[in-house]
Amino acid sequence: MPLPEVLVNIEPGRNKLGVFEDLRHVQENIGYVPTREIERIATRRGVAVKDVHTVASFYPHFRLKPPIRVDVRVCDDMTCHLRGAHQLQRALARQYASASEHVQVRDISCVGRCDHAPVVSINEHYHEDTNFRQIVTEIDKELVAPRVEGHSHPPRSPEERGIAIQCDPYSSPTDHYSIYRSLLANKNFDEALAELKGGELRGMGGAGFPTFIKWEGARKSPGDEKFVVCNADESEPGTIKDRFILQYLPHMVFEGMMIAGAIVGAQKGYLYIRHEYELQTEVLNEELAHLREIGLVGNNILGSGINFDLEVFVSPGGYICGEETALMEAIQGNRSEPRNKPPRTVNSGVWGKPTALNNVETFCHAITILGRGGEWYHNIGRNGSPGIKFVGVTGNVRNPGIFEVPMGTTYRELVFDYAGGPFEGREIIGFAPSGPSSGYLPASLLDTPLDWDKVKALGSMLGSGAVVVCDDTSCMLDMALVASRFYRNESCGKCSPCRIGTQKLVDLLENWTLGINNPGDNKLLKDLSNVLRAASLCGLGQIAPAPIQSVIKHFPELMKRHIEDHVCSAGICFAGSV
Amino acid sequence: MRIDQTHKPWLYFTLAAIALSAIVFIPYARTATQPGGGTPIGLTFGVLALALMVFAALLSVRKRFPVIRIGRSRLWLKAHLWLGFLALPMVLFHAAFHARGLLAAILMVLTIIVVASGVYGAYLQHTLPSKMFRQVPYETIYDQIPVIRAQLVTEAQQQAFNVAEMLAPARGAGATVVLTMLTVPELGAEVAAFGLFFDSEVLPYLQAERPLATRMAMYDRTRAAEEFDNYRKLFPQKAWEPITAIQDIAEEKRQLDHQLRLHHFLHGWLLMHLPLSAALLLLGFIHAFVALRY
Amino acid sequence: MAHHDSGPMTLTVDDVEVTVPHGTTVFDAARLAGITIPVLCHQQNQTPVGVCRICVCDVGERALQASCVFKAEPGMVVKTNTEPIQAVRNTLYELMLSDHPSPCIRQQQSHDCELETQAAAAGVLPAANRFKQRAVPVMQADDSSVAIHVDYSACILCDRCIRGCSEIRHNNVIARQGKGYFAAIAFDSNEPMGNSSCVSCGECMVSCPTGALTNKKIVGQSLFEDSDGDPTTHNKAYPVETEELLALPVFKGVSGTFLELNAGAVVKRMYKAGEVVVREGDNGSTAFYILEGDVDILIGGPRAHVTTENEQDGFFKKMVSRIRPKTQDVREGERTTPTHIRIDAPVDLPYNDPIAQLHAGDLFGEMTCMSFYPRSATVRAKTDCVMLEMLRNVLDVMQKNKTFRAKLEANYRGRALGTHLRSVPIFSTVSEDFIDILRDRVELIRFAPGQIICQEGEPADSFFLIRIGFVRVSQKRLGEDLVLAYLPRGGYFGVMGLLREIPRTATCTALDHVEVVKIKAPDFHLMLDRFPEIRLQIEAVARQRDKENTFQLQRTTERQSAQPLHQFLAQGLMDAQSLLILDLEKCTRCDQCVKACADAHDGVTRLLRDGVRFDKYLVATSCRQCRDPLCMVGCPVGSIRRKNSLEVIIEDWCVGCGLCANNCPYGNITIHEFDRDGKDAGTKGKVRKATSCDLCHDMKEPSCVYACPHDAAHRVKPNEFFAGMLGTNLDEAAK
Amino acid sequence: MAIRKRTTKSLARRHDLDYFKKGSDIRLWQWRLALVALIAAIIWLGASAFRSSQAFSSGPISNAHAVFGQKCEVCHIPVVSGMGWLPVVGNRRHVPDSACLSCHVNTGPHHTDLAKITEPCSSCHIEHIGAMHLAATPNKGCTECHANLEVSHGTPSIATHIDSFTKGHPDFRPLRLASAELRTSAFGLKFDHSVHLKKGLLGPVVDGAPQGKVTLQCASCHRVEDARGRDAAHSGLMAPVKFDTDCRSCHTLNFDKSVAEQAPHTTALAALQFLRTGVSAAHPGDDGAMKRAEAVLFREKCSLCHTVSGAESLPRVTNIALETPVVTPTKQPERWFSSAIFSHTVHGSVQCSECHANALTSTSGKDLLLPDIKTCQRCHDGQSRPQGPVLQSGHAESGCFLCHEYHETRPHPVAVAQGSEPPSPAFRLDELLPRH
Repeated sequence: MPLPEVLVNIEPGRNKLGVFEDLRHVQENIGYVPTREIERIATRRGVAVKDVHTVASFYPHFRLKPPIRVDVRVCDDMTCHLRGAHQLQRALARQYASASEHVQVRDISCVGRCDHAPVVSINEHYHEDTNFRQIVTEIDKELVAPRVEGHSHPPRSPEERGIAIQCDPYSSPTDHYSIYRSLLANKNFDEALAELKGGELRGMGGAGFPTFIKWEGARKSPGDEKFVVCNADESEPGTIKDRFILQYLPHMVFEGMMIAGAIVGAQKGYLYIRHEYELQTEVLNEELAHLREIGLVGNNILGSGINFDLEVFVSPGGYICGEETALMEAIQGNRSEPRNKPPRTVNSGVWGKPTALNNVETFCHAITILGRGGEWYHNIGRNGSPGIKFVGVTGNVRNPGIFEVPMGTTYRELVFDYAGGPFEGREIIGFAPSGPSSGYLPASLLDTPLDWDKVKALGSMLGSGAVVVCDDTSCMLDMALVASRFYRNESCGKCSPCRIGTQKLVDLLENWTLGINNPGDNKLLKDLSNVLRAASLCGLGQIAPAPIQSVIKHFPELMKRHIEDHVCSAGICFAGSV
Repeated sequence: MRIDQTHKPWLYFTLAAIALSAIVFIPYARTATQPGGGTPIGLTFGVLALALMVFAALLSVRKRFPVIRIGRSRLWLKAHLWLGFLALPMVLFHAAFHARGLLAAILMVLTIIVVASGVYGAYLQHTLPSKMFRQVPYETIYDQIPVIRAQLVTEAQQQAFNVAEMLAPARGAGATVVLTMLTVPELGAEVAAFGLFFDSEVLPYLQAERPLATRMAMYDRTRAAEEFDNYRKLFPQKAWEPITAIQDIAEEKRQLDHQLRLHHFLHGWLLMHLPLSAALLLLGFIHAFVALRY
Repeated sequence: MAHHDSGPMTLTVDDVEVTVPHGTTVFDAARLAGITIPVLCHQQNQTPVGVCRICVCDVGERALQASCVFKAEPGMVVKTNTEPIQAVRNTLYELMLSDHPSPCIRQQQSHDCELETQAAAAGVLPAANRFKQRAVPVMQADDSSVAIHVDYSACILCDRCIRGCSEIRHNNVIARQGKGYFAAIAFDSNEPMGNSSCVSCGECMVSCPTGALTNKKIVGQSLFEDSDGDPTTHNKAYPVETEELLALPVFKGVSGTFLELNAGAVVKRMYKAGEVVVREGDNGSTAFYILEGDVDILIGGPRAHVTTENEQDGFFKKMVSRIRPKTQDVREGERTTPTHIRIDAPVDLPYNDPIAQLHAGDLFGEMTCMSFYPRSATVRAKTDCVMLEMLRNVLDVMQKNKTFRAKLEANYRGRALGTHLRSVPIFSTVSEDFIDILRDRVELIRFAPGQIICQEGEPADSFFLIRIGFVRVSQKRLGEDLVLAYLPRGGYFGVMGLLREIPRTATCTALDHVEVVKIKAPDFHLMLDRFPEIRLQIEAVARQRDKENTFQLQRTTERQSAQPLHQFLAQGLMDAQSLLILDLEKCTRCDQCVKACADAHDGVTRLLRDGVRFDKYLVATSCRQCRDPLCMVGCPVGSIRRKNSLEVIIEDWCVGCGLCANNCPYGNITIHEFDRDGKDAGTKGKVRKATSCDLCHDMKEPSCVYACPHDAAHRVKPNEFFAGMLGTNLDEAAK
Repeated sequence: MAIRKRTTKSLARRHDLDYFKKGSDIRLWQWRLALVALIAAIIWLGASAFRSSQAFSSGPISNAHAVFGQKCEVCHIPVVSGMGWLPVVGNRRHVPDSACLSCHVNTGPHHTDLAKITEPCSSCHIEHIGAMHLAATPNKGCTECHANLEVSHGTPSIATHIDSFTKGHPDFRPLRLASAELRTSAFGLKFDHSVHLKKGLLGPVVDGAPQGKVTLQCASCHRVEDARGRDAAHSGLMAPVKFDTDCRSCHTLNFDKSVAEQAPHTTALAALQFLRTGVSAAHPGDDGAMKRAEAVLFREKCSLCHTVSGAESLPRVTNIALETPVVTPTKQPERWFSSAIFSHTVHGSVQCSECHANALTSTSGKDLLLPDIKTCQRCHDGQSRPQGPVLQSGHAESGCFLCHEYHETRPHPVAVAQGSEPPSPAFRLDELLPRH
């Protein structure tokens, strides 16, 4: 189905709004995005060809070449790596080496299904908890007859799943959005902000920045046009909580956004969701349709004179889109490259307008606070840590999954009590509190509680609550390399330190795992880390050296054995298996 | 031209013509007081003979203008072959087997030689092409043989250089040096020997003209093969390729020499046939002219 | 910073206090304080982007900030050059240098690669780099643009070219592509630069700090120098001032710096009326732009063609037949005879009287200049003329100029479209008014070598006529590309998809600089509706192509057959339609065939009695009339083509470039020198023309066969002739 | 050995495309040798032409011209004077009459007055056909006219349709035209061949004593001698029979016993005078003796053969003296054929009687003993052609040239008295024949 020749109703200066839809449309119809379609899109939008191409080529989601018959992509990031994805990928590659014109086996960055590791994507259908035999069967099926039906339909509500969620203040779906209704009725925005402040609600995306400050900033920022953005581009390995929330608590997310919109005075809310979350997108769109139905979005909502519209913006993909300014660039139809800051997003966000951007969980918890009260929220935490947190525990544990836990819960409790502890006969040697960006902590620090400041004090971070557990079958140096690879893969390439540095870091670590090390390597690593941390444009680059630095810091013995003795107790390095 | 089935009609025609002439000639020779060129029948034979000769000579002219569409060349050649042959009995009948006068005698002898050389040539052209086909697979255009030979010399020199290059001790720097050192032992003396062999045996042979070349060692195929085999044994396998190539070049040269020889046979008889034909034709015309004039 | 509105503010940069207006960046503030912060990605005339991070400074934030974008704030204390900052910068230089060829092209040319000089100044030397070098280059160097060389490995992604292209020149060609370590700059949708919409203004090249974008100076060639030695161009070359050029509309929007860099690549020349500017068949490397005056453009009359007169059966009747030259090559059995010869100028020459005029504002010699093809026609000044002669980098600038391009297109539409369209047999009946309709609807599109014009499997949306260049038509079969045809200028494609409303059945790729006329599907269908006979013809052609394609496919599968056929196949004999074979058991090597050939063809032979043997036959070196004639690939003037009866013939306007001879895998095409004739006669020198066996197509039988006295030479259809020997007739089998 | 790749292209690329224009050495040598052969042939021709013209001679020349053997230009007059040394082309093909006339100064009259055309010499006298008599011209030269004769004026005096000797040639004129009267008047002698050819004739008597019997042969009287006794081999004519040499030995002219001398056989008057002188001396005054003697001589002796006027009237009267004896002289033609040549010499091997058979039986002096044409045609039967070799013995040449002359260059030896010579009785027979 060809695209219409001319794009009508282009908002001035926003030609590229919706460019992804165009690209996606083409890809769905043709299977990829040929050059001529890029040209057509450019013509249609009145922009230069390069502007469309630069975007299309940036996102791995868009194929610029005709697709191969069976595109097998194996996630080999932290959790999946721990669960043998690497061996799986190698086995698959070997299996289909002779059929390379039909089957291609390659990497994919974490798709947010870490609780079901390993995950393999076959022609963009995700196969979870899978193994070699299953994948081979699937590939063979695909070779014979390409599958057409959509994804499966797992349970969508917590009831179906049979779990209770503490943070949801509503007892029944009929009560949903009552907080927003009352807020609109009362227009007591300052009170609401105060409530949030009282609940000490922090940004749950990882930075832990107090939410009310952000909202207040955006609220105070001059301008008539403002935006609320929900960052549901959950792409960090191990991070799966947003998926859970989006799937089971969409109403809370939307309501949080609506409230934020009301507070900051925004007219438009974007829920920026990664495209791999197909089910969640569906759920959200259903919920959004419901909202429209009941008239809670649109102009002059409930006669309050407030206009607010919501949009589920499906990300074209990439970890970097989780960076707030990069995300905004993506919304604007650009390459998802972070902006130089300042200006801050609260002052100049989407389209340069004041924007309140928060994590899914943040919006969700905002409703919790507003529904149950800031005090309830504050007190539910333990050990002096306020609030609750959704935490995903994955890796070498028996029951990986997402857990809603009070803050202050120790990691040991999480790992052993919630997630069932390590496998039989295995011993935990380390863990990452929040995926790669937090670096790795040794098992000895398992007793650390979930607390923003306490974890930070260890040189790590609470982050998004993506706990990845490594047992003694894994090698921490290898894990650091895996994390570095992830950053290398996901670097946007805008600034030179990150673009080049992440690759050089991977090169260096690969050498180490191969047993090649030079006397100056430590200095080199130090310099490199320094450059990445100090000179990178955004958090991605700045955090990129964290994994290896934490391993060096917390696992000196292991590093010594690797560097000096070329011995890997887990038997992963030096054997060429990495 | 291969004498094959297609020549049958011509053969029959020729035989018939001879028979017919004989039928005319014999009674005439028996009755006439003095059978010879001057008599009407003798004159007729003479004129016929001359006409046939002229026709035969026209082939040469025909060949000058191969494109003109006046009958296929092969038709012409067949005609030349058989009608030219027919000229001989005609001449004999004309002269009634006697030659009166020096000129007539010369003419008669010339005719016999020319026809005989023609028959010999036809025989050669019947047999030699297939011989050449079998014996000279590397055949090329005869006229270009000197050129090709020069090219062969260059090529051989290049190959010889390649041999030396491949076996030369490693030079320069880098990993390749190490690899080379590992795989190739020092073969300085052998390379030098091969160089000497090449310069003293192969190259002169490649450059030599045919008569000289036949006296060279390389002319002997088996001996050359032995020599090359010896050198191959001296060197590692990777150097075999250029050596074999040189051997092949020598073989090509050998074949070219052979081709020269065969070609000279194939066309050498023309050196007799053609000039004598020319002389024959000239004298024949003078003979006819003088005889008819006075 | 809306709340700090305006007014001066004071800050401290490296212990220097400086007062600057609001909104000033730290970089500028430092500059005002007399402190130079090293930077790579920033230029004063461009918006700062802060990507190279060399200019990072300590502004008291958690991380270092890029000073070029960081706005100064009152009371700010900035450190620009502390030891940690230096360390960061040095490591950054080291990182960049690790993937950067040292010295890069710019450094080699003018020693001003900013990265290398800055790094060297900071004491970072390429040799001491500690990082592993990039294993696979992000992209291969791009040499497609005639003006600018692109070396991706030298690129540090500073975005200066991008801004130069978009912000300064508003050409919007360059952007980034890809992400992360594999990001690179791209032209349009990652086209080779030469294929892109780049107008060669040179701004990017001027902006580039490294050797990534460098001026392709045409080495050793300056138009000032070569005018002395060459007696044919005795005209003095006058230098053209940059300002003068920039004043011309065709050079509007070009970087002056760039033009100055290429000062020797464009000169002005004056020609007196009657003077020959370029001559057919000559080699050259320049194009001409007519500033004033008119010129005649012509080619030597078509070479004589021979035919047999009075050819009749019977010996004596044959005696009187003779071969005479013809003025025009009328070939029986062809639907149409050529009416126009396409040349390297915006006009077509009528076949019978090949002469035309060009006027001020016209450009000619593009192909010669771009692809070094010999001149396809002679140009003679009609009135006194002033011309710009230029090398290909300057020509490229002109060609890419949008207004000039539009004018060229208009010229084409006005002058040549009609003749061009009608020269395609199936459109010969299209009426004038319809061509008028088409005139405004067709598009002229250029493709660079290797570019895909249309892809198999894509929806068919247009019909293409080849205006210039060569197109390969291939199909994907059994995982390999199967070449179906090579289309020369005047060829057309895209019919089948449109006619049957199916996706493209084949991939068409430009083999050199191709220019096609694109007729969109609606117009095409309109034409078919208006002229039903065209539909019939196209359908016939489509069927024919279908059949050929099937045949091709079947043959490829047979290529792998068993031993007896091996030699036959290895020698490619099955690809031949007609072989000249000499029975070596009959042949006496008398060379009559060669002489006959030479006699029949102006004294040059088109056959060589050497080659590879098959069985007892010598397959002589003479055109085989291949089914897949590689020789046709890329003929710059489109003079080699197939007759309807599939023999390969070379038309008279061959310029003797030798491409077909090189392409022929069997060495069957040779280049010979001929004396000039026709309108061009009398001028000195010779013309080179490619020759190949034409089967003596005007006569009943090839001369070589006719002249063989030994019944050894035969022209045979190999598959039929050798069918007995091979045990199968490949042709039959194919059917 | 597939080391070195041989493809059509690699093979073709080795060659110079114009090689065939440079020519092949063999071909070159062919032409060179051809040229050499041609030059050799020409040189040989030229050299032999200068050395002897034999090379160009279309045949051996006649004996008569053998003296010119090497000098073609004598007859083949140079085209441009001085260029005669140039063989073949330097000289005229046709020999002009002037060339012949330079030697053959007096060719005698052609019968130009009658002939409509006068052919050049060479039209009849064909050279280079061997050592033949040049005069032996082919019949064609004659029959051209005589096969169907027309004369410029008057009527033809000869047969008009003569194709050859055997065809259309009339019988010899004397045989055709001579009457008996003519014959009598012509010869005037009483002679009996048959008597004379009888065996055992008395023979001469010397002093009254017969010397023995004799048998006469033809040649006893007929000899190929001309009138003056010269050998007439050249002409081949029979000399007239003479009394003194052929007859007197038997037929003595003694007239008196006492006078030993015989009377001369010249004229009757001379004989009478001699008689009177002799008798008067022996018998002075004896008139009777005188008369007896006169009667013996004239009445017996002379009138035996001759007609003596008066003697006939009184044949036996011996004692009556004749007053003046008148003896009619005899005539013998020197040539019998007026326009033809006959040579007895040539026919020497033939017996006289083979042709003159009737001479054996002839009894009268009036008999014309000339053989007729049929006699000739027995041998001259037309089987052999002029210039041709004798095919078989027995067939003699029959060409016109054999008997007839075109030029009449040789005057017929009609006796003309010269000086003191007595006039010869010889005459041409045709003088007696009727004129047309």
